[in-house]
Amino acid sequence: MIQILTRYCTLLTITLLVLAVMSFSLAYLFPGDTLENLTGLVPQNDVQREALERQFKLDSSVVVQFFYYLGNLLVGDWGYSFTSGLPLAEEVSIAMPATIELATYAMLMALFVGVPLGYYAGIRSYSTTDHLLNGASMTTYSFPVFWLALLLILVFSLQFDAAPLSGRISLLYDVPRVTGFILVDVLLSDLENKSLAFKDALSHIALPTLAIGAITTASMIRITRRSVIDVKHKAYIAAAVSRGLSSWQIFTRHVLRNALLPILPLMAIQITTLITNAMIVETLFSWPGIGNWLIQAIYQRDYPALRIGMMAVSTLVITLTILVDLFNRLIDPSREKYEHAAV
Amino acid sequence: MPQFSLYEEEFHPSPWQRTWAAFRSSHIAMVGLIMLGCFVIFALFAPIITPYDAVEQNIDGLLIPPSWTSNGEISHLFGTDALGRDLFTRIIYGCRITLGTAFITVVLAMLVGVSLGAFAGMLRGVRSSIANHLLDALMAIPTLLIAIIIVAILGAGLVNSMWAITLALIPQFVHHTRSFVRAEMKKDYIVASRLDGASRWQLFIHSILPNMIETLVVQGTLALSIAVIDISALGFLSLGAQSPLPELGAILADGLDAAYLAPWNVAVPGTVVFLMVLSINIVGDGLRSALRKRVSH
Amino acid sequence: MYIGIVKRVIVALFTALLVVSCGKQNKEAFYNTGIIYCSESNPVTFNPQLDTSSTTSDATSHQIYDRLLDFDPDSGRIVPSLASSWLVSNDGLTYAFQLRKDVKFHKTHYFTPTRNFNADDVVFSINRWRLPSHPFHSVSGGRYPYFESLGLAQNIAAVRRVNGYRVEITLRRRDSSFLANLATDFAVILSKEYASALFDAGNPSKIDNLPIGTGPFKFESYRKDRFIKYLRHKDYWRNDELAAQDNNNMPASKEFDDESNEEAQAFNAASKQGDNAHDELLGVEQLIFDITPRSSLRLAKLMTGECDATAFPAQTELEVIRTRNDLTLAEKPGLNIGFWAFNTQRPPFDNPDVRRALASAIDKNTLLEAVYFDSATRAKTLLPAASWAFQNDADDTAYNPVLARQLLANAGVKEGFSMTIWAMPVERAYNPNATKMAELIQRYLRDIGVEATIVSYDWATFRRHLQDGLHDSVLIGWSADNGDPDNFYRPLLSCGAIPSGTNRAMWCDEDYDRLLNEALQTEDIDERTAIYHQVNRLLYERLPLVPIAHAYRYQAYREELNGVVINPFGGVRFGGVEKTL
Amino acid sequence: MPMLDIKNLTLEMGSGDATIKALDKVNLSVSSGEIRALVGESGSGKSLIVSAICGALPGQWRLTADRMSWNGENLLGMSVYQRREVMRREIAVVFQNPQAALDPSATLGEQLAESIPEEFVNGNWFWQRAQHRKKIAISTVHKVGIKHHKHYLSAYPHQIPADIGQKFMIAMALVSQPKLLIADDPTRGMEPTTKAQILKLFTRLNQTKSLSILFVSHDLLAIASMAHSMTVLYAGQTVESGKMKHIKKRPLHPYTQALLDSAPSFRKDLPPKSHLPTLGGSIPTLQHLPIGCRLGPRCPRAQRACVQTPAVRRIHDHSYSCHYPLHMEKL
Repeated sequence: MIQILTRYCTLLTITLLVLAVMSFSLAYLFPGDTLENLTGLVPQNDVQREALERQFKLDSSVVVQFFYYLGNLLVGDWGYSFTSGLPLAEEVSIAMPATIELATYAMLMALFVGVPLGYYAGIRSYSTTDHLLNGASMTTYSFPVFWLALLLILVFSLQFDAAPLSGRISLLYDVPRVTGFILVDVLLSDLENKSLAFKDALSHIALPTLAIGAITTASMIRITRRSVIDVKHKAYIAAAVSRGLSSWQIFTRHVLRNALLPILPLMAIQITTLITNAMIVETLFSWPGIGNWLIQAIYQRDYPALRIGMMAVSTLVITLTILVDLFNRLIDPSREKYEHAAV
Repeated sequence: MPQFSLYEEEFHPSPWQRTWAAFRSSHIAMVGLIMLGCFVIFALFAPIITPYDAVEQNIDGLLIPPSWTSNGEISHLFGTDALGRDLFTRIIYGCRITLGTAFITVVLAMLVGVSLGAFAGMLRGVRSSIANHLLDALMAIPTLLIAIIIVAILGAGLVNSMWAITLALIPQFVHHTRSFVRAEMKKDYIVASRLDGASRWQLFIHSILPNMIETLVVQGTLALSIAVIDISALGFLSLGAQSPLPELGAILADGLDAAYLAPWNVAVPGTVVFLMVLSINIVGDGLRSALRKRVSH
Repeated sequence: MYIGIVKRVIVALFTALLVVSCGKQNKEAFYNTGIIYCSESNPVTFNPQLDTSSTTSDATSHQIYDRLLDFDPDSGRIVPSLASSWLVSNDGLTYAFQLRKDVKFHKTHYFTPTRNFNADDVVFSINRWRLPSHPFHSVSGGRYPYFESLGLAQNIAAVRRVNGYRVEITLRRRDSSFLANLATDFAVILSKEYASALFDAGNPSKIDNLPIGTGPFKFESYRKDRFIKYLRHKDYWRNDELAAQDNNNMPASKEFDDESNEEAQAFNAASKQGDNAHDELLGVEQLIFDITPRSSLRLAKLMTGECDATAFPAQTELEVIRTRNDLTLAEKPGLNIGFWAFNTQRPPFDNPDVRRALASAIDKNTLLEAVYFDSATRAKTLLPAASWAFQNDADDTAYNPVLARQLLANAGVKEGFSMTIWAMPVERAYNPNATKMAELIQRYLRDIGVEATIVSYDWATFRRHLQDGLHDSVLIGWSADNGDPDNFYRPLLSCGAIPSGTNRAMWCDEDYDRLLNEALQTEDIDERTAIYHQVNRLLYERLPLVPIAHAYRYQAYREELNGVVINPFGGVRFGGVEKTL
Repeated sequence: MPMLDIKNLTLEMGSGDATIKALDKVNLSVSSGEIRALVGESGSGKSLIVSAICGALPGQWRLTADRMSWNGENLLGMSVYQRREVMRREIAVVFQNPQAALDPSATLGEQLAESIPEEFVNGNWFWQRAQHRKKIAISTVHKVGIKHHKHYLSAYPHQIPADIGQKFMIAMALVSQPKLLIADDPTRGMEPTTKAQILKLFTRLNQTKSLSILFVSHDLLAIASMAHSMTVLYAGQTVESGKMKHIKKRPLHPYTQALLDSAPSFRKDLPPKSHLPTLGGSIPTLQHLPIGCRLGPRCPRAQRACVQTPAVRRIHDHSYSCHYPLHMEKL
């Protein structure tokens, strides 16, 4: 147990180190002056340039620079953005929770809708409902996310005027920022029309979550269905039938757990596609998340923002993936047998 | 003793034929294959099929509605966009660029991924497990992020977005190849040929690769559908193909500006990308179940 | 048996998700208390003196600040604002302004005023951009592009504080457009008390980021690329003035441009002059500028009610707005000009023949049709039809590619010569889609063997690089700030306008400036018009820029808003706007 | 009256002309306290019979039988609930590969406790019941010969050796005190020492508890010593069945003869270094089953009549189905 933990911790630190090196090298790879890319400060005159270079140890060897840079990273002094001039730590701490919130709701939707549907399709395999579900999930899965988002906007926002299409909440509400998650902040805030604000926030979050959630739910259904069908044909299920267990008992005691185990490693891959889809959908719904911020940064050639954005998002995704892998390794007794099951 | 065999007509189909028979048995898979075939034909013979030039603007034909609507003209099947360029031609060229680039990206990623994966798979000892775990972790970086970084370094453009997607797909192939090779190495026929003195390289070429071809094809279709989605997404965000180049995502983004007056400029490219990805997915799924049927019997 | 349970759970889950997220956009009373305006990009600063872009003046000038004088939106004539009345001397060199009493500045979370508006504020505001020695002159860059382009600082001899509520300004040379310039969006009145408080606190640049003014709304907060939030200025001086006024219609003020009587026009406009546009000025509690760069997204938000009014609706969307009954589209012939300027300091564009070749290579009519969808008139000169100095019979460049090739050949420009066309990224009335126009021009130039590449940046970076003159040619334009023709010619092409960044053609010509100054000397309209015709002739020969179109100004808003007035000189005004859902 | 009685059981798959009869008129009966061996080469449909009895046939098979009775009641006529009750209390099955037949994600103790029928467990609070269930589990585990149960009860299936696994399967079958135990080739692929242990366990159970066992196997040697009666199966047809002594002394069906010849220990008069007698050809695959007597093409005594499926003939309790049986001429 401890051995697995240490292995995963070393893996995490090595990967984060590799990431730090990549983000450090980006400062040199980006066009424009390295000093500006590294710090985000634009030196007006040469005197300031020397001072900055000495401060950031640009004159000394690359290794020393890197460790100084690493120190800055850990301590939270990430430099300043070209365009807005705000410290990047603050910008990321505002933008990141919005994306995490969106991705979490989509993931919850995928888990609580996708997995049960997958089980249902798997149990009733090769029946009409199964073909229906399989067809639906195949179609939703092959929707490009921006096209699905556009369709949702056209149908739900413009046609039925059921849900708004931009921002996290109507700008008339002044919601103080506590955790950065809009629904939580509204609940924690002491606005006088709090229920109205909450309903407004919910209607704002409905379409983006549906856009990302639908695709992840579709792939969840496919994975779970395949896993349930594989388990159903296993020998121990026939043994259980021969022991006279009822189909409900068989489902809860054997099918449920054994089908779940191969799904977990695949959920790690889902997180990556989820974050990518979230970043694309943010630009369409002008959701103030990290994706939107990064794409604005690209248009404005704001290199420090890109460097830190890359670092922040990949750290988040990689830590999540490794945690899911670790969790899966701990609860699954016969890990080697379940090498990544095919989708 | 003369062996008179009553069972002359017994015919053992090769694995390929059995997979193809299983694939052909499912009708949906065949429909998917035909759709994919059409897209490939569009992609290959784009200059021949298309009536107009994809980039040439004709000023007097601005925003002509598609031919099936009331005031549409048959000369422009899908109507024209805001700059008077024929949408049908641009869609066909779009298929060529999106599908073509996706195909090249997948082939590149496959070549690099498989060789890396095989190398990691064959390697014994700690190094391969570290390398493998590291690659698994790096597999987690979202495609869009890599694309943004590469666009920042090299500037926007279709070729740069191709590099981004190749980099994003490589870890996937490495991972699947490595796990396949490690599983295969444990099998007896490999141990047997190794005892006969086959070198690692021969082992890989003669025994592992032929078995891997089919799983590679399945992984390939999966990667192709991801690549098509990513290329059109990057085109849509105008990080990939730049404006005059008729890439499906870019056409959709251009169409958005005049979406209210000319909804077909948004609807048609969107549906085409959707159908393209759907056909790839159906074919991929059909192949996967055919392969599973063949292996399980 | 268990299939039933699973089925019921899934169905319940789905309905719950749908019910929670949908439901008609609620028409609660709360939404009446705020107006959301979808603007097209970020303001560069919160002090309109420092920047000429209409985004900045939209976001600040009419919402936060007031000016000495204002334009009447319907007639375009100058009406009193903070200056209740003004006196012009016979030789036209000294202007005396009687200021309005008990006008209160904004009380915000970062500043609380102790005294009302008086003459010191006027002197401070004018001297700031006039005197380089002024302590606040070099704050936030020290560039006052509009005033520099007009050369107003050199023309004003002195600004004298007569008493608490009377200011006298003396000029060196007569300038008939001086009053009009004081009424533009850029001549705003800042608070001297706030400035000195900031100066003592040691961060003077805050005056331009956390603005204090006397306007209908006070600044509350700003998130770049996201929103600007204003709250209602409770005791706005127009509210008290209206409450005191019995609401019979006041006599319109004297015709300003009636030049007949030569002696001093003593405008004793009654101090109770109220113009009918701002009748009951209670207005809404808060005003939000929701920054949405894409025009199709702005219209979508207008349709779903997330925005109450939008900036610069795209030409392709006008039809849609007209068909929907819950949206209204206000239309006015705009005082603006969209043009294609060449960087005359970069060879070969310094040669007029090359410029003429490029000008005759493009067909203006198709550009009008493709980009403006016939919502603009073809521009022969800089002045639009709405201006009193408009010349209908001015000569214009015709579409003649053969002539273009010839001119290029004998100008020594070989086949495949490559140039850049800079297309501004934001929408403007005078050029709704610069990128599309650039693509069209690119095709025309390819016909005559010139390879054009299109360059575009984010709006702030775009204008910064333009100022450094990195461009070969640029597709941009200008919307006038007052009805005076000088407001077109001087900022766009005068030598003084190059450092201020409004002269995109970087063109400096002595006899062009001489003619402009000559025009300012006389008050007589016919004489000035004759001079401007000579200027048009000169521009046609030198052709530093190709005038393309004068576009109509559009303003789209939901029908819940009433009291919205479209201002011919650009700028949107939410002072007296009321919202009833 | 035999406990389990199966007459003319036929299993078909596929449709139209391509129907495949995996089992063709199989007769099998097990009386109480008896060990009946069901012998047949691999691929002859033995496991299919077992899953037919359990009712766990894969979807695409169609089953038709004249009689399939358990203690007189017709198994096919029973409702799903009754059938399940029979399987839970009266019949138990031990499968071939213990590793695959145990749930990989649950510990052995859990799986054993799960298969203890509720009626045996007393104690009105759930923790008392759990305690009692644990006690029953431990006693059963000891019965099947696993000493240090604490380690194995908390272990996972992939952590235990094959024989322990098989013993666990037997323990799980016995815990519901069944009347009939069906063992589907339990000793396949085991070393002889563990195989002997398992077989000894079976004989001991049969003698002490008079538990009737249907022993399905293809390993003739192990079966011969312990089984009372035997049925021989070839490619889905029962060729011969009867008392073990009679069949060993005088097999009537050529295939049984070939089976017995293939085991040298049965043949006393085998000269040293002589060819082991074998049947030519190989077992027909499901797609290419010959018509009539399925041994036909390989049978040295095959004649024209063998094209029709031979009817079953009986000499007191020794039945065979062959047109030209052995040793009959001498009668």
